[in-house]
Amino acid sequence: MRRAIGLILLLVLVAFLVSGMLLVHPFGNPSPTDMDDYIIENAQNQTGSNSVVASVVFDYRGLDTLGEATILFTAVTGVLLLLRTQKRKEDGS
Amino acid sequence: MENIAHNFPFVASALLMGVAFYIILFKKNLIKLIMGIGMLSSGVNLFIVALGYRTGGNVPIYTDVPEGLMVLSVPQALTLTSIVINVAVLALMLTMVIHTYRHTGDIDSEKSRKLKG
Amino acid sequence: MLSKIVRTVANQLILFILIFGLYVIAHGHLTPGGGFQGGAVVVSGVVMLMVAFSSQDFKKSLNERLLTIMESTGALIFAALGFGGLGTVFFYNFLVGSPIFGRIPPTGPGPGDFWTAGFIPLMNFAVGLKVIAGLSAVILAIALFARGEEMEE
Amino acid sequence: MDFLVTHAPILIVALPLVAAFVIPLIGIGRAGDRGRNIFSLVILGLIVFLVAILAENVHAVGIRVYTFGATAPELALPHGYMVPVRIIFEVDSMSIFMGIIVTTVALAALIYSLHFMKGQTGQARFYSLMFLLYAAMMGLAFTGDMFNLFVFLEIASIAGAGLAAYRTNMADAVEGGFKYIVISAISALLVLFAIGILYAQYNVLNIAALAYYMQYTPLDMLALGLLAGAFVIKLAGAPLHMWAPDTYTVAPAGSTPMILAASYMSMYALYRVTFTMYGGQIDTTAIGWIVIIVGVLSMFIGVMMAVHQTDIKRMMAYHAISQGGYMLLGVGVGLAVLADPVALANYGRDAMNGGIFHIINHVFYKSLLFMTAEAIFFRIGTRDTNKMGGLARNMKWTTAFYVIGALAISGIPPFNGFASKLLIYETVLKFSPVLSVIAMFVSLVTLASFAKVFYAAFTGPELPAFREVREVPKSMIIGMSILAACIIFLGLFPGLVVDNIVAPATDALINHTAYVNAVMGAVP
Repeated sequence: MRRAIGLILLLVLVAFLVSGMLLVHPFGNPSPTDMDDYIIENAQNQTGSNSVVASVVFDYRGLDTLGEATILFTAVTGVLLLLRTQKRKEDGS
Repeated sequence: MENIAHNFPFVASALLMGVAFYIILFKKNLIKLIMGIGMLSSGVNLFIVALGYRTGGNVPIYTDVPEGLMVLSVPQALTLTSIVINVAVLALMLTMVIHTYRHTGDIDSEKSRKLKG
Repeated sequence: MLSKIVRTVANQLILFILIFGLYVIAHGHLTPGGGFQGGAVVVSGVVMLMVAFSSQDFKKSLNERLLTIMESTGALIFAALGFGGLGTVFFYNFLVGSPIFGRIPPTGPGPGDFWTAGFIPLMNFAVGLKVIAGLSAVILAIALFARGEEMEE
Repeated sequence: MDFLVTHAPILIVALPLVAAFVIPLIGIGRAGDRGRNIFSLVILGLIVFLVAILAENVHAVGIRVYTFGATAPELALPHGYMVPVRIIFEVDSMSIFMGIIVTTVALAALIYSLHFMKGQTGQARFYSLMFLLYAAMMGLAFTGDMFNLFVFLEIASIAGAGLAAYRTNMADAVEGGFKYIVISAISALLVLFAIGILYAQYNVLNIAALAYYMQYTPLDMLALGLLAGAFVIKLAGAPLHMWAPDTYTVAPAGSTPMILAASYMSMYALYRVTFTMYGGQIDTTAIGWIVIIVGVLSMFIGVMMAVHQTDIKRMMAYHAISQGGYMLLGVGVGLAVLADPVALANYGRDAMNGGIFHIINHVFYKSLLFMTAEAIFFRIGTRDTNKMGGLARNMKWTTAFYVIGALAISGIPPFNGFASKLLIYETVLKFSPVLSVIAMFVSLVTLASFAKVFYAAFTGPELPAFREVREVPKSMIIGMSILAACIIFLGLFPGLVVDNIVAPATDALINHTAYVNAVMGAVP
C-alpha cells in the first residue's frame, strides 16, 4: 500500500520534471546569454586568464570556490572526527 | 514530440533523476541509497552542463582555440563546484555507513533503525 | 598486497601520475583543469599505491598530523589570497598588473602565457595542496578503519 | 572603523572560516586545549562586535550591497550591463535579524561547550565544525546569490551532520547524523535543480536580478515548487519532519542549538525566495495557504508526538517542530494577504511580525531547553525521563533555566513566548478564527507536556543514584544564562524589540522593490 502511494507520487514527480524539461530552451541554443557573453568577452582583459572557466571559478565566482574548498575541508574534518581514536587523551591541564 | 527531439538531453537528465528517486525511496540497502544520491547529483549536473551548450561552440578557453562561438562558461563552473560538493557529501555518508555497519552488523535501513518515532 | 608485477608497475607509474597531476594544477589558468582536477589525479596515484601495497605501509609516512597541516595550510593560503584584495574588495584580483603572474595576454585565441592571470595560479596551487591532503586523509582513514586500525596521530 | 564598516559583511563570514582552518593547527601543539578555547572566544568576540556595527549601519543607511572582486563594493552591475556578473552579498534588515539570532546562539553554545567537551576526544575538529556551521549560517543570511546560497546550505548540512554524529560510540548518534545528511543532500540537489531551471531562462543567478526579470512562466512555478519543497524538508515542516527528532536528540553539547538555528536559516531562505524572488506582481494567496497548512500540520503533529515521548531531548525536538508551525502560520497569513493592501495593513503585517518575532523567541528558549537537557545528560548520563527524579535538589541553576524555558515555550507571561504568541493569536483571529483556536490549543498541550517532564525529572523524592549529582560547571551555566537573560529581556520589552528589529525585518520582506533596486537600480 505504502509502496503503491510512493510509486504514484514518484510518477507524478517525474511527469512534472519531464514536462518541465520540454519547456526549457532548445538544446544548443540558450536564449538570453548576457552574463556569459560579458564574461567570455572580458575575462581575458580583466583577469588575464586564458581559461574562461578558471576565471569564472576563481575570480567572478571566487566566493563559491572558497565555499567549495570549505565544503571539502568540512567533509574531511567530519570524516576524521567520526573515525577518530576513541582513546581519551591524558588530561593535560 | 518535436520538443522531445530538441530537448532530449534535458529529458534524459530528468529521467535519470527519476530513476535516482526510485532508488532512494524504495531500496533498503544503505549503500544503494548512497548510489541513488550519487545518481541524483549526476542528473542535476548533466542538466546544468547541458544548459550551457551552443551548437558548434568551442571550449571557453582561449589557448589555441579556433575562432568562433564559445559555449557558456558559467554552467561549467557551477558543475565543477557541485561535483566537488557531491564528493564531499558521499565521503561523509560512506563513513557513517561504515559506523552503522560496525554497530549493527547490517546495512539494511529497516533493520538498523534504532530510532523510532 | 598484490603481486610483484603489480607493485613494480605501480612504482614506475606513480612518477608519471604525479607529474601529470602537477602539470594540470600548474596550467589551470591556460588549459582545462585546475587545482581540484589535478589534486584528484595525484590522489588517484596515492590510491593506486595503497591498492598495490597495503594501507598499513602508509601509516608512518602519511600520518594525520602531516595531512592536517597540509590541508589547513592550503585552505589558509586560499583565504589569504581572498583577503589580499581587501584593499579594494574581498576577492579583488590584486595581482593583475603586478610582477608576479601579472601579465595580460593579447585578446583572442593565442598560445597562452604562463605568467598571467593574477592570483588564479596561486589559488590553483593552494586548492591542489588542499585536495591532495584532504582526499588522501579521507581515503587513508576509511581504509585503515575498515581494517580495524586507526590513523597515527 | 570605516574599513570595518565597509567590509563587515565579508569579515563576518570569512573570519569564522579562517578560525575553522586554524583550529586544527592549534590542536596539534601541546598547549592544545587552552589556547584553542581562548582563540575561539577571541574570534567570536570580534565577530559579535562586527555584527553589532553592521546591524547599526544597516539600521542607519538601509540595504548594504557588497560585490566580490569588483573595483568597489557598491558596483553591483558591470559598466553598461543590466546583469550582475559577480557574487553579491546583500544585507538587509531581515538578514541582520537572522544574523543577530545566530550570533547570540553561537556565543552561548560555544561558551557552554567549553566545559562540556573537556577531556573528550576530537575536540579540535568539533570546534572547527562549530565555526564552519556558524560561518555557513551567516553566509546564508547575507548572500544575494542563488548558487552561493546552495553552497552555504551544503556547508551547513555537512558540518551539522558531522556534529550530530559526534558520539560515534552510540549507534543512534551515527544514524541521526546519517539521516540528516541524506535529507540535506536530497533537498540541496532539489535546490540546485531549481537554480538550473532559473538560470536556463534568465541567465542570471543573483536573487535581485532574478526577481527583476521574473516572468512567472510554468517553469518558474516548477522551480518554486522544488525550492519550497526542499526548504520545507530542511526546516522540518510536517509531513516531512521525520529527520528532526532523530538529529536533534543525538547532537552533543552546544551543537544542538546550532543545528536548530540552521534549520531556521532554511526558513529564512524560504521567505527570501517566496517574498523577494517571487513576490512581485503575482497573487500569493495560494502559496500563503500552503504555508499556513504546513504550519498548522507541523504545530499539531509535533505536539501530539511530543506528549508521549520519554526521551527528554526527543520531546523537545518534537516541540521544536510544533513551534516552527507557529512561525509558518504567522508569516503564511501575511503571505496570503500580500496582494491585498487593506488586509495587509489591517492584520497581515502584524501577523508577519508575530511569525518573525517567534523565530528569535523560539530559537532562544528552545536552545536553552536543549542545553538544560544536555546538562542533565552530562551529569546523570541518561535522557530517559522515567529514570530521573529529584534533580532540583542538586541542580538548582539547571532547574531554574528549565523553568524559564518551559514557561516561555508555553506562552506564559512575562516571558518572551507570550509576546509573540499573543501577536499571532490576535492577528490570525481576524484572518480565520479556527486557526487561532488550534494555535491556542497546541499551546496548552505544550504547557502540559513540559509540566509533566518537570514533575518527573526535577521534583519528587531524591533518587539514591543521584545523591552525588552536582551542579554543572561554570561555563555551562554562563552559556545558559546568556540565553536566559535574552529571554527575560525579550519578554519584558517586547515592544522595543518589535519596533527596532522585528518590524524592519518584516518590512524588508514585504518591500520587494527595495531589495531589487539595491542591485538593479545601481546602473553605473
